[in-house]
Amino acid sequence: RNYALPKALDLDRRMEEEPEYFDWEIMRQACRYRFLSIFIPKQLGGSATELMVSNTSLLMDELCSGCSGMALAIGAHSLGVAPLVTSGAIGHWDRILGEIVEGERRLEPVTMAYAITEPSAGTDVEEPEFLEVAKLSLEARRVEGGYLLNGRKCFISGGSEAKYITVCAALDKNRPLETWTTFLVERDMKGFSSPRVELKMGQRASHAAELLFEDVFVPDSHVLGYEGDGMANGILMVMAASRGPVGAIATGIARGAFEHFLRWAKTKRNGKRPIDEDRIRMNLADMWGMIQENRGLYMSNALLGDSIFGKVMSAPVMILTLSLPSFVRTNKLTNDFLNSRYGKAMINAIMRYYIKDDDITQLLETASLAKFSCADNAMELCSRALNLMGPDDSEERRWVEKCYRDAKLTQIYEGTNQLNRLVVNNVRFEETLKVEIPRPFKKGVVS
Amino acid sequence: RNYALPKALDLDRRMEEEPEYFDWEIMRQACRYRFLSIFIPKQLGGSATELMVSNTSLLMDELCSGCSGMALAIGAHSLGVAPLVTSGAIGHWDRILGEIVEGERRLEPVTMAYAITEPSAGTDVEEPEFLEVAKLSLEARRVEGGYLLNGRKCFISGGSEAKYITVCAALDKNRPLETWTTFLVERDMKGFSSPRVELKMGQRASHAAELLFEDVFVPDSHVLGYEGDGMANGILMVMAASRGPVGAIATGIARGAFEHFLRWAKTKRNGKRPIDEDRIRMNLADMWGMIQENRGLYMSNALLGDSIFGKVMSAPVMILTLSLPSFVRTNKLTNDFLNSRYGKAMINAIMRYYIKDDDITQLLETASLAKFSCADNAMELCSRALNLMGPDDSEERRWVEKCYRDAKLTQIYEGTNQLNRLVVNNVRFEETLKVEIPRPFKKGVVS
Amino acid sequence: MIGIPWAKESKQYAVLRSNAMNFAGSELAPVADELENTVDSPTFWRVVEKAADMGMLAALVPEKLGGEGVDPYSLCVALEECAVESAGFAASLLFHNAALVPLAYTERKDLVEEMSSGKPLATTATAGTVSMEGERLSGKATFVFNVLEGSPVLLFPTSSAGQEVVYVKTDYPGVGVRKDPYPLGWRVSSFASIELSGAEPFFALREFQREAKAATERIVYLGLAAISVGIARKSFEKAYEYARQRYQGGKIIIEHQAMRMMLARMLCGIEEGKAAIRRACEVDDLAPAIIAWRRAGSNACQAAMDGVQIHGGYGYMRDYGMERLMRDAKYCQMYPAPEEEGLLRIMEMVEERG
Amino acid sequence: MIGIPWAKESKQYAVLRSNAMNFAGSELAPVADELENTVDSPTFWRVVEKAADMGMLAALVPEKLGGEGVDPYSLCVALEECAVESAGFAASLLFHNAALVPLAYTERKDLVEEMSSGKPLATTATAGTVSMEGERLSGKATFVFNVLEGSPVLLFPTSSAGQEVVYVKTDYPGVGVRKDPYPLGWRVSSFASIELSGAEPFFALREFQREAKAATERIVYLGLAAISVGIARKSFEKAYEYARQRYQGGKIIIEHQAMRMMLARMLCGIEEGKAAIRRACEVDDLAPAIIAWRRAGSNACQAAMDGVQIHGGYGYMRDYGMERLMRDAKYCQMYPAPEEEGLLRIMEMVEERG
Repeated sequence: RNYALPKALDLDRRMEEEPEYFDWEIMRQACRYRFLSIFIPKQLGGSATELMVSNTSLLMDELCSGCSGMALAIGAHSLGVAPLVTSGAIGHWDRILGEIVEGERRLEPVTMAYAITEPSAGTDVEEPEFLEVAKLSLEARRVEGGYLLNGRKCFISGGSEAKYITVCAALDKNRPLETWTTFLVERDMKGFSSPRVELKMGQRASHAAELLFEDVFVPDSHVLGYEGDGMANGILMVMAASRGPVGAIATGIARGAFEHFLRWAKTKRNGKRPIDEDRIRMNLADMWGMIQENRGLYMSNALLGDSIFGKVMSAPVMILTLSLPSFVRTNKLTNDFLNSRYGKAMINAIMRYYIKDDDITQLLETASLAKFSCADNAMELCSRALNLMGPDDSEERRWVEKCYRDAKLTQIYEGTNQLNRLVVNNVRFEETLKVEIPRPFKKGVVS
Repeated sequence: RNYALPKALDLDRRMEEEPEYFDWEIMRQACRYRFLSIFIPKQLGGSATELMVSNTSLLMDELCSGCSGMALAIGAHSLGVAPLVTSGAIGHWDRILGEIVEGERRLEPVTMAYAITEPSAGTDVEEPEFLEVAKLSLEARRVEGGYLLNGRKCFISGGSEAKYITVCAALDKNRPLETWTTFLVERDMKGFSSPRVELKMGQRASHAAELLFEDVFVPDSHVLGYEGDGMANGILMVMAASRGPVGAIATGIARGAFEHFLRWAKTKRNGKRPIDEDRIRMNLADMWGMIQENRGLYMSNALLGDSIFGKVMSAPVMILTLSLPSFVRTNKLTNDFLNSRYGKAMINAIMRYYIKDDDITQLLETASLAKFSCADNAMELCSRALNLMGPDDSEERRWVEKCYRDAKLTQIYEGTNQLNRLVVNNVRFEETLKVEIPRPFKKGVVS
Repeated sequence: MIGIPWAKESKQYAVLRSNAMNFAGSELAPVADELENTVDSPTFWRVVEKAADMGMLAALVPEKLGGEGVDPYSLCVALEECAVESAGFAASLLFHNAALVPLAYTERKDLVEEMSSGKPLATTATAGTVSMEGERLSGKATFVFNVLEGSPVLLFPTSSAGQEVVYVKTDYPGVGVRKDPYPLGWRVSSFASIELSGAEPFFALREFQREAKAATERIVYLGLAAISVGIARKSFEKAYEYARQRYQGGKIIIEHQAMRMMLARMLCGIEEGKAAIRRACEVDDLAPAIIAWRRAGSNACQAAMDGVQIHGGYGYMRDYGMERLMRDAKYCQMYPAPEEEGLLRIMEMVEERG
Repeated sequence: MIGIPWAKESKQYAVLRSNAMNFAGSELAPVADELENTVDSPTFWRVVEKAADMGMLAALVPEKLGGEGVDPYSLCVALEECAVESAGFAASLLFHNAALVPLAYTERKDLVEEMSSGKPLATTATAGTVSMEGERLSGKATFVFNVLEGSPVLLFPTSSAGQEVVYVKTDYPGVGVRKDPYPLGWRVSSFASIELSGAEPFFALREFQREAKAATERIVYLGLAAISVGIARKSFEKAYEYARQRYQGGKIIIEHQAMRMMLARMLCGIEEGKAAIRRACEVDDLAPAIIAWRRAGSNACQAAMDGVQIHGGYGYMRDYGMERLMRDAKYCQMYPAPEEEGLLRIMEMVEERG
C-alpha cells in the first residue's frame, strides 16, 4: 500500500493513454512481500498459513485502500492459483507452484489467471442452473491423449500476463453443465493467445484480457479434478473461497475513499473545516458504520473459510505428502500416479473426508453475501463522499472519483450482485444449490 | 420468545384500548428464565456471567424477534439495574439486587428503571456538550442528610412498575453538567409518583411513564457514584453497555419481521409462492444481509464489552468482596463504610485499575455505532417487507406492521440516531468525547 | 402555508384548493383525533355531509349523470388538502369517488344518485382475487375500506369472458365481511376484507370493462399520490413548527444541521410529489399515475418517519399526532399493490407499446 | 422513442424537441466517442457551428440583444436531447448559455455578439471562492468547463459592496488556468480550475447583480437537471436494447425480474425528472430548480449505474459506451454544489419567507 498510494493516480491516467501498458514493477513489489504465494502451502515454499482466507481478505482490504487495480493484479493471480490448489492437483504443484515461489524469491514474477467468463456467458458460467442453458464459445474436444480447445474467453483479469491459466470449458457445448471441466493451460501452448485488452472504467492497473484458443492441445494430465466437475467442485469451490475476498476488495476501496474523504473533511478551506459542520460529522459516522458492517461480513466469512480449509491443510496425510522431498513427488512415476484417476481418487477421498459439502456450501453462502453487501456499501460510500465534496478542486476528490470508478467493478465481477443474491437465496432459503466434492473414481463424462 | 409469539399481537391491540394495562405475567415468565438478574453478579445470586453484555444482546435479539414490547419490559429493568452495578454501589447490592433475585426465585418480580429523559431535555441529557446547556425540569436540592428532588421525568420505560429507580438529576439547573448526579429512588419514597403513561406507536407491552417528584427526600447513601459524575461516569458508562443491546433489539425486531416475511414468501396463494419470483428472492438475500450486518456490529461490540467488564467482575478483590457472607456486607458498619466516601473511593480505585477510560470510550463508540446502524437497517427491512407484501390479508402482514411500528423506537431511544452518529464522530474522528471514571475522593460539587 | 412558492395553478384549481383547505381546516382538523379513534361515528357522518355539500361525493361523475364532472387533478387537489388534516378521511373519499368512476360508462343516473347519497359510502376493492362465473362471485377482496352495513363495493372480477366490472353490497347473501379494527393506517375508514361465495352483483358493466377498470385504477393511484403529498405537507408543517420551538444543545433544534437536512428533504419530497401528480394528470395513461404514486408514497413515508424523528420521543406517542402520519403514510405505499408489482406493470406497458 | 407516453408538450416545444433530437442524432451521435477522447478538436468546432446555426449559442438572450429569447424550458428541451448523445457537449452548451444570462440586464448587444460568435465558447464559474477588491479579482474558481485560450468566464465574486457579476478572459494577466485532462465526467468540455490574482474583469454588471446571479444559477440547475434526464434516457435505451438481445439463463435477460425491476426504476426516474423540471420552469424561483436538479441528478446516477450493471462486464469497458454515462451522470450531481448545500439553501429560502 505504501508503494501503491503515491503511484496509483498517475498509473490510472497512464492507462487511459496506453491501455496495453502493464506495470510489472507492481508484481515485483508483490514478490517482495510474498503476496504471490499467499495461496501456496508452506511446505512448497509458499506463504499460505492456516488463516489463508483471512489473510487474503485482510491483504485485499489493505491493498485496495491504496489502489484496487494493483490489488486486483495480485488477487487475480491468486484466483488463478486457487483452482490448482482446491482441486488437489498435487501432481502439478511442485512444478508450477514451485516456479511461482522461485520467481517470487528472485523478484521475477510468474503469475496465473482464472478464465471463466465467455463473450456470451457471464452470469451463465457462475451458477449451475444457468450454465445448463448457456451459450458457450469455448469448447474442449476430446482427442487422443488430451483435448483440443477452441473458442474465446473475455474480461480475464491478468489473462494477458499469466504464464499459467486455469480455464473452464465444456467438453460438449450442448451439455455445458454436465461436461464443464477445468483445464490447466500454459501460455506457450500452441494456438493460445491473448489478442486484446479492454480499457476499463477502473481497477485499471490490472488488465481484462480476451483469450483466444485455436486448436490448443491440452494433455490429459492437465485436467484439474474430473471431467464434468468444473462447476460443482470447480467454480463454486473457488468462489466460496474468493468471493469473501472480493468483499474485502470492496471494503478496501471504500476505506481508501473514506480516508481521503476524512482528510478532506479535516482540511481547512476558507478558514473552516468541513468536519466542523454537523452534517459532515453524521456522514462520517454513517460511512464508518458501513465499513464496520463490511468488515464484519467478510471477516466472519474468512474465519469460516479458514476453519474449513485449515482442516485439509493440517490433515496428517496432507502434511505427510507435502513433506516428502520434492523429488519424490516430481519423480515421473509418482507424478503420473498423482495425475492419474487413482491419484485423483486418493486426493479426492482426503478432501471429502475433511471438507463436508455442507460446510463449503455454507461458505459459498456467506461469501456471496459478503460480496454483494460489501460491494453495494462501497459504491454507496464512494457516491456519497463525492456528493459531499461536490465541485471541489482537491487531490482527495480525484482519489474518491477513482474509488467510485473502481468500486463499480466489485458489483460486477465474480458473479454480478444479482447472481450472488440468488446464490444466497438458493442456498439458505430454498436449498436448491449445493457445492459437491465428487466421489472418488467419478467417471468421465464423454469417454 | 415461545411465550411471547402467540400473545404479542393480542396484547398490542389491548394496549390501544387500555394504555395503562400492564401484563405482569410477562415479568413472571421472565423470572422463570432468570432474565431479571442478567446484570446481577453470580455471587449475589444473579445470572450474570463473564459474557454479560453478549448474553444480554443475544437475549434481546431473541426476545425481540418475538415481541420487542415484552423484551423492552425486561430490558428496561436491566437498564435500571445497570447504574447500580456500574457505579459499584456495593452498599446497596445485597438489599436491592438480593431482593430482585429473591423475587425472581419466587416469581414475584421486583423491577427497576432508569430515568434520564426530561420533558424538555431528551438528546440534551445524553451527551455532555448538550447537557451543559440543557433546560432541565428535575432538580435535586442539597438538604441536611440528603437531597430534595423536585420536577419531572418523562417517557421512562418501566417507570410505572419499577420498585427502584435510578434517577439522574442536576443539583443546580444552571450548571447541569457539573452537578449531574445519579440517585437511587424508591417507589415508596414520599412525594414520588408516576401519574401518567403514554400510548406508544409500538413496543407497547412496556410502559413509557411520566415520573413526578414533589419534595422527594433522597438520603446521602442513595447517591450512586459521586456528585457531578452522572454524565461522564454515569450515563456514558451505562450507554456504553446498553446501546449495543439496543442494536440487538433492533436486530431482533428485524429478524422477527424477516421470519414472518419468509413464511409469507413461502406460502402459496392462488397457486404460487412469492419466493418463486426472482425479485422476492433478491429481496430475501438483501434482508438477510442486513441482519448479518447487524449481528456483526452488535456482537463485536458485545465481545468488547465483556472483555472490559469481565476484567472487573473477575478481579480478585471483587470476587473476595462479593464472596463474603452477605451479613458482613449488610452489617451496618460495613454498609455505612461502603456508602461513605471511603467505601466509594475503594470501589473507584478498583474500577479505575481494571477499566481504562480509553477502553470504555471505545466501547461507547462501537455501541453507539451498532445502535444507529442496526436501528436504521431494522427500519429499512420492515419497511421493505411491507412494500413487498402490499395489501395482503395475512397474519404475517399484521406482524410486520407491528414490527414496523416497534422498530421506529430503536431510532429514538437511548439517544436519537443523530446523537449516536455525533458520538461516533466525536470519539473517533475528533476525540472530543471521553468516558471518565472519576478519581477516588472526587469532591462533591455543591457542598 | 409554509414552504417554497407553489407553481402557479390556474384560477379554477386555486379556488378549489382554497375551498378544500377551508373545509379541511374547519371541519376535519378539529375532529381528526376523534375520527381516528372511533369508526362510523356521528361526527364522521357530519363531516361526510359537509363533504357532500361541497360535491365531493360525486366529484368525477359527469354532469349529465348528476355529478360534478371535475377532472382528476381537481380531485387530487381536494384529497391533498383533506389529507393534510386526516389522511384516513381523504382515503374514504377517494375510495368512494373511485367506486363511481365506472358509472361514467353507463347512463345510470339512478345508480349515481343512490351511491352518492351519503351513508353508507361506496368503496373500491382492487386488491385480492375475485372471479365471476355465471353472475356469481367468489374469492376474496382484501384491504377494503368504507365497509359498513350495505356499502356498495366496486369489484373487478375476472371471468371466462375476461375483465368484469361489478358492484355488490356488503349485506348481500354470499358476502362475508371480516373487519379488522387495528389496521396500521387510515383508521378513520372501516377496514375489512370481503369473502365472496356465490354473491350476485347488483350491477355489472356490460361494455368498456377494460377502460372502466383502467380509469378507476388511475384515479386510485393519483388519489393516493395526492393523499401522500398531504401527509408529507402535514409532517413538514408539524416538524418545522416543533423544530422552531424545541431547544436542545442550547439552540432551537432547527439550527442543528441534522434537523435542517431532514426538513429540506421533506420539502423536496413534497415538490417532487406535486410535480409528478401534475404531470400524470396531463396524460390519460396509467403508467405516469403509478410513477407519481410510487414517488409521492415513498416521499410521504420518509417525511412522516423523519417528522417522528425530529419530534424525538414525542413523535412516538399517540397524543402528539405525529405517529399517525407515519402509519397513514405507509398504507399509501402498500396499497393498492406492492411497489414492485407496479414496476412490473410499467415494464409490461412499455413492452406492449414496443 | 421507447418509454411511456410523454405528457403532451405544446406545439412550440414539440417542434423544438424534434429539431434538437435531429441535431443530436445526426451531428452528435456519430462523433460522441471522438469528442470524448479529444478536446478542442476540429470535430468539436464543427458541431458547435451547427449548434450556432440552430440558435443554441444565444438561446436565452432577449431578441432585442440579438438572441433567440427562448424560455428556460426550451433550453432544457434542447439540452436534454443533446445530452442523450453527449452529456459533455450539452454541458458545454449549458455553461456557455448560462454565461450570457446576466447580459439580459444590460444593453450590451456588442458583448452578446462577441461572446456568442462561436470559438471560444463562454463559460460560467459558480464553484470556488472569488472576491473582488477595487476591480481586482482574487481567489479560485473550480470546476470550470469550456476553458480554452481567451474564453470569457462569468464569475460571481463577493466584494465589500456585496454580490458582483463580472467577466474575465482566460488569457488576461492575473488569470492562471490549471487544466485537468482527466475529470470523471464531461470529458468533451475542457475542464480546469482558474486562479485569480489581481485580474481585471472586462465587464462588470453595475446593477441587478443579485437578480442576475440568481437567474444564472437557476439556469445552471435547470440545465443540469435536463442533462441528467438525457443521460437517464440514454442509459435506459441502451440497457433496454441490450436486455432484449443478451441471453443468460436460457432467456433474454429482460425476462429476468432483476433486470425488469432496474429498467422500470429507470423509467420512473426519467419521468420524475421530467415532471420536476416542467414544474420548476413554471415558477421563477431558485428552490424548485434545485429540487429538480437534485432529483434528476440522483435518478440519472442510479440509471447509469444500473445500466452498467445490466450490461455486466461490457458495461464496465469503455468501448461499449455505457460507462461514460455513469461518469457523466455523477458530475450532474456533484456540480454546481454539494447536494447537502443545496438542501441548506432551500431551508434558508424557506426561513427567509417565514
